[in-house]
Amino acid sequence: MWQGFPIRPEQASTIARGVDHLYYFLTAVDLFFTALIFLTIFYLAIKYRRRSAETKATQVEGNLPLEVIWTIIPLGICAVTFLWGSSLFIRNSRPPEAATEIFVVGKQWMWKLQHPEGPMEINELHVPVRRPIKLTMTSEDVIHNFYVPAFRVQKDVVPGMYTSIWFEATRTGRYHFFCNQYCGTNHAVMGGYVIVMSPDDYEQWLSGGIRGESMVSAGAKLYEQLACITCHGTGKGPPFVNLFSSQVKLTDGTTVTADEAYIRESILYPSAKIVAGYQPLMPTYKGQVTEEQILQLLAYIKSLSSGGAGQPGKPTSYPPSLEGGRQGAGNQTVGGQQSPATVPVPKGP
Amino acid sequence: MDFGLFGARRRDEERKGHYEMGTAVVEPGIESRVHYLNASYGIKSWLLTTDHKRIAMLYLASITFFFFIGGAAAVLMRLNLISPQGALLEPATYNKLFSMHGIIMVFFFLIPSIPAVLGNFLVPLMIGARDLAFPRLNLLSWYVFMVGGLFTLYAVIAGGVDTGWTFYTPLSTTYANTQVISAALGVFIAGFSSILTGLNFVVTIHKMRAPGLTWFRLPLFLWAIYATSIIQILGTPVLAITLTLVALERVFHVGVFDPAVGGDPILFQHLFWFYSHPAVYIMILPSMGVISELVTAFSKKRIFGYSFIAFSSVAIAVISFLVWGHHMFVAGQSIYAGIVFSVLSFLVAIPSAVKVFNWTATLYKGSVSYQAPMLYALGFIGLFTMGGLTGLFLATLAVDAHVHGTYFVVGHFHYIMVGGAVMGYLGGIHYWWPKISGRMYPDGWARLSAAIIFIGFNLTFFPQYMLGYLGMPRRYAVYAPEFQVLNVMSSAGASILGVGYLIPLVYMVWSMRYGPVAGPNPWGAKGLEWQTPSPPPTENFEETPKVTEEAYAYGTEETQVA
Amino acid sequence: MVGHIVHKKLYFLVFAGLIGLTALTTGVAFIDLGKWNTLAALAIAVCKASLVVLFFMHLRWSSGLMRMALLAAFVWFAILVALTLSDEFTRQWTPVPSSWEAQVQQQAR
Amino acid sequence: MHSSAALAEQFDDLEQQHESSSFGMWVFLATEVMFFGGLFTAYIIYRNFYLSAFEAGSRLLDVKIGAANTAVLLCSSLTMALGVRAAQLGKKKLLITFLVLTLLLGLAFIGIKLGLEWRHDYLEGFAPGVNWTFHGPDSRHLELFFCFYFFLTGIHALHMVIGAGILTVLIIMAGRGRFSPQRYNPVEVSGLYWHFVDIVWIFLYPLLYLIGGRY
Repeated sequence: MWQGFPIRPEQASTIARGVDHLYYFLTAVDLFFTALIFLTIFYLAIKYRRRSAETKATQVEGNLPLEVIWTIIPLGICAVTFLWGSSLFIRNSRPPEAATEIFVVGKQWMWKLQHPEGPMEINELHVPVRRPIKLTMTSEDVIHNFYVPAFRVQKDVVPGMYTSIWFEATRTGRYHFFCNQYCGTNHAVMGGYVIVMSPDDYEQWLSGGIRGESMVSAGAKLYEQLACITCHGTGKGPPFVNLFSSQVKLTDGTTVTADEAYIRESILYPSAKIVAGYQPLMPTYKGQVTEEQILQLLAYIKSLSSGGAGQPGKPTSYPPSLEGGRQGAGNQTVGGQQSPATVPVPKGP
Repeated sequence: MDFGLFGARRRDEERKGHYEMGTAVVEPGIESRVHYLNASYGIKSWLLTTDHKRIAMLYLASITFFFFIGGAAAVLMRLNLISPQGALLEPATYNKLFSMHGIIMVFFFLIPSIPAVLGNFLVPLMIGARDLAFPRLNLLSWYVFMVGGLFTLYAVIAGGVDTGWTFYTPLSTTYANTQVISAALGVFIAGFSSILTGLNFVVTIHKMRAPGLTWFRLPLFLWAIYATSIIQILGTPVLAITLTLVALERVFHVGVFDPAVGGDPILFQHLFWFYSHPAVYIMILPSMGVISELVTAFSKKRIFGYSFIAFSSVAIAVISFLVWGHHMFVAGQSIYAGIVFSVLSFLVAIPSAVKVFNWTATLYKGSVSYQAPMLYALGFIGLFTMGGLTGLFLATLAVDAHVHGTYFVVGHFHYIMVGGAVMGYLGGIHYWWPKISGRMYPDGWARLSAAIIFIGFNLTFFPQYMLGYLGMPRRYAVYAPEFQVLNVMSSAGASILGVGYLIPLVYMVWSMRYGPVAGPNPWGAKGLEWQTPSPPPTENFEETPKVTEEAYAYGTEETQVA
Repeated sequence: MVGHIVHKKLYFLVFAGLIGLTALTTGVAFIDLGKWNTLAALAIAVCKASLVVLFFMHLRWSSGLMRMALLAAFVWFAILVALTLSDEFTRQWTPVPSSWEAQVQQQAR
Repeated sequence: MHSSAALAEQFDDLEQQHESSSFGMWVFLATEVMFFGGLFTAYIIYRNFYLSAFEAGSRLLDVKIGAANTAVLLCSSLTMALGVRAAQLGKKKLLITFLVLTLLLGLAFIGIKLGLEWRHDYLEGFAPGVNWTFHGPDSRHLELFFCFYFFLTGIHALHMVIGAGILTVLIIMAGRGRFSPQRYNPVEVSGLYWHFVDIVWIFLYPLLYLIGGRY
């Protein structure tokens, strides 16, 4: 049906069908009211046309019950649509706990996508089918937007902060992604493909691909290279173990959650928030680290915060959904058992 | 030039000037009589006029100019999009074209269109006043508008601006290498023209109504203009300060939206849309007012549900300020704010729906005739219905998360702004043209152009809804090949639409000289503006009219048909 | 003659009040009241502004129209602030999956 | 002046004319509230985000100058109000005296603000984008505070300059005897504008100078 003349993009993610259903509902409402107005106008306009100069109108000034009815009915339809749309949106916005985190940096005019296992891709994203993927995104310059129509997801990618989307692809194939926030001259070509592969193919791609360092181990290296270790490993600075998503007390008495934004800020602008009990000794790393390196450091710090799952510098093993703790206080329960919410794990090669 | 304090002395001179000239070409009914068009002659008598009707004509000429500039940009863009690789333009040029198209159409055509042309002409006539409360301020508004226009045109000539009409930071403050400051300054200045016009209308409607003209006897066009003015007055200054901050940040390389000092680019979007969402109601509300006038006049019938239409205008003006966040559902705004803005956005749909139903019901048991203005009005109702209903898609969070920023949005706002606002504007121009010029245009041509515009419009913009749901992002100079079929359809429609807009230009200009004399009330319509000769004399009415009946009191007496 | 004419004395009285409140707000700023410092400063500023609006700007003797304009300005300013804050101050409340919370609590223990 | 000459053509009577011009100015002041309102909104947000930096910035400003300038501006408001009263009573000389006094006080405010305070801040290296030399803790948020400081006081000072221009025109018109107890609207609406600019400062003074914890 509609092969040559599609009315919707492919439904290639778990949420696509739900969004489409709501869209069809709205289209039906739209068609109904358009038809209603058009047909009524045609009917009235023909029935009451001026047949001769003497045709007189019968004056009708209004009708209160009618006004109430045509206020209440649209209000009811709006209420239903709002509730449906909002609940779906909240559900669609919440990443599953087991999602694999991929870091995305947008810059004029390309996308850099970094897998936790190491490979970095430009304008292409390989993902396995049936595995939830969470994209944590930031921009080096202007606002971009990461948009995959086939997955029905998009989110602006904003400099100075992290935004995230998630998806779980349901069928293999190549799906266009676009920059959907106007970002300058070559905005129209700032896109690429999400390549959804079967788990076997994905594994093959991973092993054959440009297998760089994993995010965590790259971060661990930076931890030593940038001499973070001289303070944060010796107690002069706050330690990183179990830091991520914990509550941090500051010198001014307030408490912040150690999330991505906080850690990023602390690297670039160390004096913005001083942890209680420490001196403001740290120099700024602004200009010395790239956005990707910050993401690597972030991945490393996150790996230290999951009940001992990640040792400093320890290379990560595949598959990540078994590993736990990757995205903060993650998907692992105390005994190292897998949380019940995780998705089916693909068979190894 | 010595102005009287409120321009009073000048008016006497104009009149005197006429009697001295006295040798105009005599045509029955128009030229033998003194009216605002022939009260004095010469370029100075126009550029220094304080007569609201002449200022309306100045605006009419200016915005027609801007409309065709913005339209030319649109034609080039649609031509380019025939081919996925871009048929004739570099991406950089394309980006400048859509930015120029947006800035000029929004700030220099749509926002001043009905308020500054028809509003200026009609507000004093409809309330039985001799002029607006501040005639010289009114002239100043036009000059301010033109200065703003010149800055913008300078930006276009000096290399263009490529930020889009939205000026999002940090692209506009830091990364764009184009004429951002002069374009922003042009919009800033034009904004003041808009504020001053709105201020003038509010004071005039409050203070200068003829005896007996109570609020609930006002024509609905004035309710709409009043509601529009509220938005102009309270929204525009926020845009002004926001663009000021952008310009300052560009000059000093540091500012309050700069992420490098902890600034929040999303805050810019809040401040920008606080004005720019209500601004779409600046464009559509006056058109709604025009439609209320047209459906009554051409069905010879009182409006159905006067007070509901009147209050829905005010309700739209107020609620429009509560919904701006729906432009930012996927911008990194918090989900909680998204939910609040979503529910408020649905609310603003209700008063619009109420209006549509009431207009339709007005036809019931009427005596409906189909001159050109009525065709525009019915076209408006149809297109506005389609545009308004697709707004529901965008207010719905889960669907907006897919169609945000795509051609779906482009289709939606063109249905409202072109299908709605421009249809209403053209309908109004056709309806009041006999009053403005004293002459009739050829009705057959006018009906033909209304039909061509309706068809061309749908061909242009309906495919864009489909493109949007398929996922084609807006502001793309080149695009993926799978979108080509619909783009070609849209471009084909645009060429029809372009022809539709050129025809009225031709016959309107023609009619100014050769059109048959219209007489004071060619439509047999109600309203004070039809009780004075066409074109009206400079002082509008021989003596201040007294109002004794409701608006649209059709059926109370025999109406005169020319 | 149009408009209300105010007695000179009243103007001087209002002026004295304004200077007095300026001294007060400056003085209060040097006393540690915690978060009440900000509140006191704003409250005093509102008092001063009200004095200027009511007496110097003759709002006390003006018709409802002027009051309406002023009221509209403040209502719209409140809309701008309230709805902008509704985003800015809730942006960190990203929905956290339930087990994350359990994990955080566990770490806290 | 005869009352018919005081009435513009489009109005029916003096009362209508007077009400219209005052209402027009009040509506304009509503737009001014929104104009500053945008900037205040941004200030509220960032102050809450970066409280300690904004408080530190506030303490770097000279409260003595701020207080002195507040007093100067309040005086000018008083003279303006008295000027309007003189116009209402038709006392031409008194009107001119008060207008000149208001103008001088206004210029004094601008002089203190720009010549003394801004110059000082600039020399100290607290001028973002022009001369920013501060490298202490949390320098960038402090820079943001100073952005606000300069934008807020700068836009306020611009309003003062416009006000000074209006006063100059009024003084000339008053000298030519253009005002009467029937027709003093220009004086009155200019007065409204001047008081509004004063009110903006009444809020700026505590927001910028005082609430940074000076104890």
